[in-house]
Amino acid sequence: MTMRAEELKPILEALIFTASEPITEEELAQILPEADRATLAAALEALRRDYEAEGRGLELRRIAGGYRICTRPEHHEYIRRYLKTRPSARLSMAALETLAVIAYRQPITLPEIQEIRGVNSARAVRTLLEKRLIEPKGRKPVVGRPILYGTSREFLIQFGLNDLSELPTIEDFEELTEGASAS
Amino acid sequence: MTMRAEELKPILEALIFTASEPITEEELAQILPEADRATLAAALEALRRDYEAEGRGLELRRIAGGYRICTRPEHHEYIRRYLKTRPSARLSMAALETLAVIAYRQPITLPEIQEIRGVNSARAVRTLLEKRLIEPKGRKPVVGRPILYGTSREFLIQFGLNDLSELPTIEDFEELTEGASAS
Amino acid sequence: MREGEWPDQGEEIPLHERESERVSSARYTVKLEVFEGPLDLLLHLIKQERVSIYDIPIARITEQYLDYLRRMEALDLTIASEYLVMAATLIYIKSKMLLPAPARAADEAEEEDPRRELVRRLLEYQKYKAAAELLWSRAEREQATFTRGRLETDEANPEVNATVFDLFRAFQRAMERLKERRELVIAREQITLAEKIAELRALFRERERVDITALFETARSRRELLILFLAVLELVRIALIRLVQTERFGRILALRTSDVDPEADAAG
Repeated sequence: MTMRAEELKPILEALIFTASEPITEEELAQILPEADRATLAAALEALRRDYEAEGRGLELRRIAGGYRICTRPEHHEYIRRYLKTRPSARLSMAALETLAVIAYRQPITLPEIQEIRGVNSARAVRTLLEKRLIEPKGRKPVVGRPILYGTSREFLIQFGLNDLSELPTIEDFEELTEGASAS
Repeated sequence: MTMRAEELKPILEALIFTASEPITEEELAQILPEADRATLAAALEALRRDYEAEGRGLELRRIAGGYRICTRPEHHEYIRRYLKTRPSARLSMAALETLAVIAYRQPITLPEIQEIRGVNSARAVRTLLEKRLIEPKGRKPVVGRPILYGTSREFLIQFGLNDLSELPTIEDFEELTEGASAS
Repeated sequence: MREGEWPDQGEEIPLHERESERVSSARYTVKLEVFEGPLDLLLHLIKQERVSIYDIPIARITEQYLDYLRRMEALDLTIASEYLVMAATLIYIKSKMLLPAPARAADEAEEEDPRRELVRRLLEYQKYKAAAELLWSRAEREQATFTRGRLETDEANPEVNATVFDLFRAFQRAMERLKERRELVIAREQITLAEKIAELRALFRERERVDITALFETARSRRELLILFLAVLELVRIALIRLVQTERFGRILALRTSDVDPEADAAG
């Protein structure tokens, strides 16, 4: 019982699409023992022709002896634009943690943030300032007069809060950890 | 200088493919100021039809208000063979019930959820929060100002919904269960 | 349910955890179906008995409900308090239905069915249970679809899409780390004077002379150096040791003054 090329083609497309690395004909043959090699080669060839058709944004490329679905070089500029416009609520874990410390302990200085996090946080603070999630709130009247940071209006919008009092507190989630008896 | 739908279509395909999450028409419009909205919509529609063609291994879906390219469910077995993954841990019935209550009654507090389910739901809520399926949506202006929960964008993504209106109404379930319980 | 509504007579519910006479659940082969709470259990019993949810034979259902709890108990399973509250509610409804309705004026005849609130809750719960099943089947389908493999552009941006809860968790994690660090510091700093003195006593029980300069060089922090210094002074004060300097600006030696450390003796 072997598979026909027409049945095989969509499966090959799905497999190549989900693979994070170029997938070779060898590998495809191993995954699909129900297909004979000649049919597999024919199905791959048919798939390649589909992707070569006019007006496609993707191509099926042979890379390092395997197959991979990629965008076409001519759309590079648009891809770059996309990468730039990603929503600013997306933060690295370091930035998220820094933002959390600022949100819950504002107004707070950089040395104080670093004291809590135990790591240098200058870059994370800069990122958050760039994303306008935090803003300077004056200076602390101590030696060196360090800048105090707090969250911005943009922060409230991004996290869907009306005001800071809506931030969850330890008490809010205490019942969630304690009341774990039956759920 | 505006773009024609035929020029736009491959660019949209490349962008939707590149985006790591469903990308909305708004986002696409922002990336492509040279296209007018009507043409953009037409191009998206044309692209969707392309993906519906016979013999494709991929589909273009509307999820969480955006577009996303996915494999088709009928090929899952082959993909699992390649990825060597098993379906990820399923949500417990307790978590699913809690999620259903939240999805239909949002925004809703933990005590209200427990009132409907008749059982402590703290752990289920915590599981759902950790899986990002629900999120805090402010506080209820009653004594203790309890946190209100609602479903998240991740919920739509993980359950393959474009928006909440795609779910049947809760009254639909009433009719469904009435027939069963009267027997 | 209000305090006054609890039944003060009738069935005794033998549901409390028994500390003695524990039965090993391994001895039982009976497998109990698991329910998502008392409402779920009740719906199951109603379905099993093929009775109408709108006209529950309360005595029969109550008996079965209690029977289930007894079996749970026999298996040594913890019975959540919600099950007990429901048991009490059922018994209350049952007792109320047994009482003859007091004679009333005609316009008051429509006495409320004691089961009404329970029926309402069951119907409400049932809808969400059905909705949960729908979500389950949707999740099943979604588990069968896959998104593209990783691209280079993903690698460049290992970012999270954060919610308020993530923010809270991040803060909690930072605070937990801070607490751990502080405990570590305290633990380290709590090598206090008393401990240092004891340490030095032990040292002088073994050795008659110690190069204090070399000893000071072993201190890992200014604090430890200070504690060490104070400890040495203390031992000098109680005349356990005396300090000698062999030459000006030379090394300082600590010499044990007697062969016996009185405190070590006292301690046995």
